[in-house]
Amino acid sequence: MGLLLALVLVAPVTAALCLPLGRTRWGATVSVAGAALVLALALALAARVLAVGPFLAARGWLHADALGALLACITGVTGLAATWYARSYMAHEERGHDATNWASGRFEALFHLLLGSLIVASLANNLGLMWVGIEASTLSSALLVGYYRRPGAVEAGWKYLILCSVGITLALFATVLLYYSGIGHFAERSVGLQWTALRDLAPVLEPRFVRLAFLFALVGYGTKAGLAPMHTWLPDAHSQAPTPVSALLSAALLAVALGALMRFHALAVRCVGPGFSENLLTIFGLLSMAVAVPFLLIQSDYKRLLAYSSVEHTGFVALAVGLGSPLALLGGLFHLVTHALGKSLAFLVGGSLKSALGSARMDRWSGVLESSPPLGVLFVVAGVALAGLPPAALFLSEWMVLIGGLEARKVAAVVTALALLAIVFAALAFHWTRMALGKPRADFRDPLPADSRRPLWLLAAALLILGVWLPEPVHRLLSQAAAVIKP
Amino acid sequence: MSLALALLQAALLVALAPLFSGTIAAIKARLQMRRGAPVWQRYADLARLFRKESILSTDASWLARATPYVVLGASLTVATWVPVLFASSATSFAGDLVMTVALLALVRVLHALAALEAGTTFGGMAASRHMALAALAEPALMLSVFTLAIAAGSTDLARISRAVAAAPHGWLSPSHLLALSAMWLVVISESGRVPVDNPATHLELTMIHEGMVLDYSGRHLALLEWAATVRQMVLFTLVVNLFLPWGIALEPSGAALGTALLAWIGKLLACAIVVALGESLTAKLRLFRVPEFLGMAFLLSLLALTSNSLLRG
Amino acid sequence: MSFPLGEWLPVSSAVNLLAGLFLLSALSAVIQRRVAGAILGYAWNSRALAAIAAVVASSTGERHIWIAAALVLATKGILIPRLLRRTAVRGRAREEAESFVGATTAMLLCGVLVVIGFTQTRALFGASRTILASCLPISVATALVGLFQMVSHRAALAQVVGLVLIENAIFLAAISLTYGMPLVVEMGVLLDVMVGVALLGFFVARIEESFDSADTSLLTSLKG
Amino acid sequence: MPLAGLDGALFAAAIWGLAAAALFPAIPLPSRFAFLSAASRAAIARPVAIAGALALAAVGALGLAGVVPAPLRWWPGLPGDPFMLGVDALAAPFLLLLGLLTAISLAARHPGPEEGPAGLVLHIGFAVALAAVFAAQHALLLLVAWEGMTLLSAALVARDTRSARARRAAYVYLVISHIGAAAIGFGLMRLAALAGSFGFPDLAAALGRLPAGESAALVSLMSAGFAVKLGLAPLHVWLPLAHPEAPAPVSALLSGAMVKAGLYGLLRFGWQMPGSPPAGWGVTLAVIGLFTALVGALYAVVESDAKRLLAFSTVKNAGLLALALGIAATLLRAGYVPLAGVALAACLYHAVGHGLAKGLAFLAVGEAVHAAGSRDLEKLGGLARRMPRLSVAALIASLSLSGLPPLACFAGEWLLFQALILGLAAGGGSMRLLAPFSGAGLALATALSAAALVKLYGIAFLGRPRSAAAANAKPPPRAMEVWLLVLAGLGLAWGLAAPLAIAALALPISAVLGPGFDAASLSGFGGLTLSIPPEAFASISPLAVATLIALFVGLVFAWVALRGLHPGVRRAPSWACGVSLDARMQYSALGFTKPLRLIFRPLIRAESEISILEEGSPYFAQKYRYRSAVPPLAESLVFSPMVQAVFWISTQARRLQAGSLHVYLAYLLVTLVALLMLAR
Repeated sequence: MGLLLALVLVAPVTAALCLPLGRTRWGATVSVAGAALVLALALALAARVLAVGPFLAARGWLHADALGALLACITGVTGLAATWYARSYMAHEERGHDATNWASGRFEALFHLLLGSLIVASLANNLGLMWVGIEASTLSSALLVGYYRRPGAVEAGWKYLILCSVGITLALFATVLLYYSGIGHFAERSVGLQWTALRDLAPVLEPRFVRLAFLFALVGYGTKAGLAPMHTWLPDAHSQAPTPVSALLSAALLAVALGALMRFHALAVRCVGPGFSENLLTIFGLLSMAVAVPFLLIQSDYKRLLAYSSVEHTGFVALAVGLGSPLALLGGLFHLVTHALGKSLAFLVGGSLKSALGSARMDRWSGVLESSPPLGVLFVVAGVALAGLPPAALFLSEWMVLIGGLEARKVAAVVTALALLAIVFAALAFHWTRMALGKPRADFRDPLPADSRRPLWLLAAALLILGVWLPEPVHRLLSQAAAVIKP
Repeated sequence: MSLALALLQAALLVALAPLFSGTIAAIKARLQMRRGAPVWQRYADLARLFRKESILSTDASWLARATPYVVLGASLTVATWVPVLFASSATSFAGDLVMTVALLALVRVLHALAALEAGTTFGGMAASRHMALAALAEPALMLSVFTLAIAAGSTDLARISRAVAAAPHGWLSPSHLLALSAMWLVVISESGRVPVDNPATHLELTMIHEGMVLDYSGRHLALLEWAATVRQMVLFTLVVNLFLPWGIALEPSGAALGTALLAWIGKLLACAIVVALGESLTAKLRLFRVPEFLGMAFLLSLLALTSNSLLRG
Repeated sequence: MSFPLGEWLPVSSAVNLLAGLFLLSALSAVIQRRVAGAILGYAWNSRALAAIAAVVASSTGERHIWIAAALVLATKGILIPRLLRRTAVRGRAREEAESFVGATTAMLLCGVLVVIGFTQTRALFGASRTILASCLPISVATALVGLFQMVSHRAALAQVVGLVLIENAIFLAAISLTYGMPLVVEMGVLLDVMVGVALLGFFVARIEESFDSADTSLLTSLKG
Repeated sequence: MPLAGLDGALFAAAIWGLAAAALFPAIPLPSRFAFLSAASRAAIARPVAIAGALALAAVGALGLAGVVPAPLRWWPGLPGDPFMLGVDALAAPFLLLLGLLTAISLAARHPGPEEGPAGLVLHIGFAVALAAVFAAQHALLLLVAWEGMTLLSAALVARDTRSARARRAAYVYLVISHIGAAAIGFGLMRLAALAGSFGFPDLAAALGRLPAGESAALVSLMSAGFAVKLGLAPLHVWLPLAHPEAPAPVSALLSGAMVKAGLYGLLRFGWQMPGSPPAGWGVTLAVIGLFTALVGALYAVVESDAKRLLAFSTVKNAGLLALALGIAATLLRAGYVPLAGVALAACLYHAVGHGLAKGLAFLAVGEAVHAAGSRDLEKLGGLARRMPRLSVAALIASLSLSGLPPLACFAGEWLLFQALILGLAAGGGSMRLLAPFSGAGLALATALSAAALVKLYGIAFLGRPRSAAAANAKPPPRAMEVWLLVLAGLGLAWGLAAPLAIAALALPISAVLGPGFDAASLSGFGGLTLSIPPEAFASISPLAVATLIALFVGLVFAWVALRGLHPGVRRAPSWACGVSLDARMQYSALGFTKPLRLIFRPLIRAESEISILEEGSPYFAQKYRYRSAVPPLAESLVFSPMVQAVFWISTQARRLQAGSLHVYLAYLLVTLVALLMLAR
């Protein structure tokens, strides 16, 4: 229907608009407006899905179900926050030493291309189209990662591009295998790539190929989602990209890639039963959390710290899907939302602090609370959220997952996860107490206008409110999305 | 009636306390071939002190003035329920053995605080040593209390002495004797006698109790000294009437009370002789040998308790 | 739709032949020491792929596979190799693309990978000897080999070659298994591949300009 | 129940009043609401919060009287049953204590003019979290409140954001508490998952359905988690770090009320569960408690930082609580229900009594040292003459914490001694070994903490000031002193009316212990005496003792006055062997405890060195330096090895991300191959 197409088209159109507008006052405004429109449409879509249930569009190429709508909303929220913040942040950055000699307006254009590809990937029904969307997101974000012409940025961009291309190629292999597993069951072959069709026929699919397909998808989309040991591109890319991009990568792109993996998982569950893919996801989830720990404990760069925390949280969501009980799935999807809010808040407030302190090295950061109370409070809220303490919503989502795991009698996995979470908490608490407290630095100067903090306040408020009250529609959306993954 | 008895016992203790310490001093003098002061000397000292004016340090706070009264008051309170002649007291509902120990601790703490009032070196030194040694004495004391209480099935003083008196040869049991010897050591240290403390010295290296009252004078000093003698009297009375309650009156008849009085005086006299002998024969221990002394007390009491529970199977 | 074995034997043997060529060209690309050689190996690999597509197309007579074959030949067989060569010539990448492992070791390891690929996928088909029964193992093996190429070679372009080799392998699977996916999808995929390669070329240029070398093993400033 | 309407209203008013008071100043308002500046809002919030706290105390008192208010519910939108806050018999005494302490600690706040509302907000918020911990009747809500309590108190500990010491304290505190919370959370949620509900009764039922071994393991795990909050050794390290750093009113709340949350948890989830307490729970707890009490007392003696000393005394009392609880559990398992009741009564009575006394101590001493500008005893002295009213409060607190009659902490120890003696007499299996050592250890710990508190009061408040700042310290505002004296009065009442207090605790005790024992039977003669059934085994009467002492003091005083011998007192400077006395001649805090430090040196590894700075004649050097330190053994022996191990592993593991793209690709290849070979 129209809504879906509109939603898919807004971002690319905005990108096309931003390119000519360049860095006039209009460029940023248009991009914010575009992002806002994306968010509005995504919310409308979610409402529609809640009202009339999932529906197809564009002759089965696109479809809206709870999971897709949820991912679209996450993308929309992060996108809006990032563009809104970028308005003042990027303007300052390009005045700064990192000035790029690219044509102005390129940033907004690329950003919206990335946004659009993520929307496509989250709403595509045709697995081929989903693949194309994610590949497109790789390409556009690679350029954003390499946005600054620093050697570091180039290196990060190269690694990102190579690793994710390999991953995405393996994902294509998975798609092919899945297509083959269902071939012969479809009257006309173009249907054979439609996720809905495959889902309906899942019981009669060729299980051996579905398993093989899931393996390739796990490695392929897992690379994109930052599951260890395929996560290695993530810290480099996140630390080198412009801060708003890092926020979008960490909060939305990982979620969308996980969403793609979840769709393969859903088919595997329906075809070969839950055991196979759930165990793999549990293992890789725990592995990701474990791998992140040492880098969180010993870390000098703020953005890399956040990147590893993203690895840990993605792993946690994968674990949630692996645990597989309805509550765990609900919590896992809720965790996608809360993590998106918390992580983008952490990145954006970090951007302000970085430009205020002139470096992303954490040993240069201290006394933030005293230097700038508003930034300090936001910073502490972000830390509390990422560490999973109440009243931030991540506390609830994490415990929902763990309870779900206990309901599923997967005690060993839950205990391991708890232990890892405790160490991660110790690491984050260490860094945060060191940065938020202590002697304020004399050279602290926050160059950004106060209204650049508005999106941050909104994110923080959302985090805290969700921590004590989960609105009923959100709850319904989450549980329907959980049902999409595992009936 | 029994309240009157209680007050009478308290009065006896308070009245005879100076005499007791005077007696010990006199016996000691005789043992050391000195003529020494008369046994009444303590009364004379107290009277003199009461007549003298009281001087307090300019640094002292209100606590310094309150302490002598509270110390004496607490000692008297204990005295009301200690079985002196009659193995029951009107006030024994208010306090038992544990309460007695605790009130003595209260007195000790107030003493130590008062000693710190004047801000002089001696006070601090004495207070610090006092608290340290008390800390070591406490466990031994508590364990011998345990032993008594278990044997008697009660921590109530009157019941204990009754129980021991009732059992004809109860006091002969090894646990009882061990507890007695532990208690004796504790009492020696608590009442500041040789070898733990030397009541007859003002040598800074040795003194504990004297150091604590060093900055007092006049009636305050009198009250403190009097309280000290009362406390010493109470402790020895506890020893003799809890562990060896021979002749204690089990019912308030004149005859019984008379014999009890004689028995009590006799036993205290024996105690005085033993203490005097001990003080003449042993030298004061160095401060850091005292823990061994008290450690022995602890060991004895522990043995007492274990042998008790072992023998009870 | 199933295909009776008898009438397909010739075709399948032809396909087998081409598939063998496909794998061999990939292996040659791996053991090449010069970037140009690797690119050449890739070019032949792509042409073999196009040929397989053509055979399948002729056998099934499906038009869109013809189109796909043509596209493959045009892009992968000609366009991309040329693009890569241009980058190689323009940049300093002409020097030896030395790899971490010697040619013989590389051969051995590739052998192992191929065996793994075969054993792990051949089992999927039981006894049947249809086209895909031989093609899927080869494509998996080629994918592993391509990945190995990326692991073992230092030059940025050699790694790009490894990447596109993997993509070829997957195309082989797509065509042989499913006789091509829906055309639109294939177009999209090819487009993405093109853009991707262009982008990679762009980054190679960037790397050379920033690091004065195309040796990606020097890119280790970001760690921890 | 005539009060049925009132109590619900009170409870709601207490919770919502406190919550509103916490939020009201916290919400950032646009500048156009200048008339509602944060400061003015704080000024409104404080009395509201005090009223709420008093309402909370009233609810607690009503709960002790058996009046149970209607629980508050709300639906957070999560799966599972709604969040529920309620009061039951067990929670009541803790709520009473919390309410009183919160009210007084808030009333006693007098922040400097420059301090913003943040302190007040955190203070009230912390109180709210504590109230939620005690009143939660929903496992997840309990966990939320628990973590919130930790977070807010950590923020209060780090209130002085510049101090590195406070930062470290907050960090250690956060991490250790979080690990404890993880243990608690796992236990609770395992039960919740089994029960399919978060309600406490359902959790208990679920625990009952578990096989014995597993349920015992679960209960022990949760108990370990709660032991962290209670500060049992060797998990106590955070306590002496964190409690002293917070501002005095908050320290009062931390030591007075929050530590009791651990006890509450032990009672509710360690004991008040079917099949609990598991075998060995009591003995283990008693042994750990005894150890903790000794450790706390010993380190309190050798500590010369006033607030740290109080914190260590808290550790000692936490140990005493655990000991009483463990003894009670052991006696219960041995089948002596009344004796278990006596020990339990000791535990609960002491929990409240210590809460009041320690709250008072932190408020009074905290204020005094704040006024004197240093927490280091070596820089204090002579404060009693400069702030007499405050010193009265401090003295009462010190004497109470020394466990002296007839004050707040004595009756509890007396009951515990009775339970030990009777348990030993009854000869219940493990008691035979446990009781003697518990008795001796308890006596030693009490005597040691008495020494510590004599040192605290004697060095800080008596003698001569050891620094200029102490010499001209100004007393705090009158209002604050009045509040302190109110709290002191409460403590005194708790001590003197011990029999009544224990009778009032009958409901919670029987709620934990079940039928078979009525704590009211411990109080005789209409609350005059505290006596042990059967046949009044022994009895004490704090009130009578106090009366007697007062009576005799009066008599003696009257006698002296009537004899009229020099009733007055002449003041003269202290005599110092002829030389003029100066403050450096007095005993220092270090010197005061030197005998004990030397005696216990083998245990605490106290280090000391004397270095001669200026040689004079061989016997009289001109200048010495004496350095003495007591190393924190728990850290160095238990924790730092673990931390070092973790960091070593991490440094090794960081090689995974060495920066080489080829290695990263190799990860991919290996993963793929491995999956193909293993998982297919």
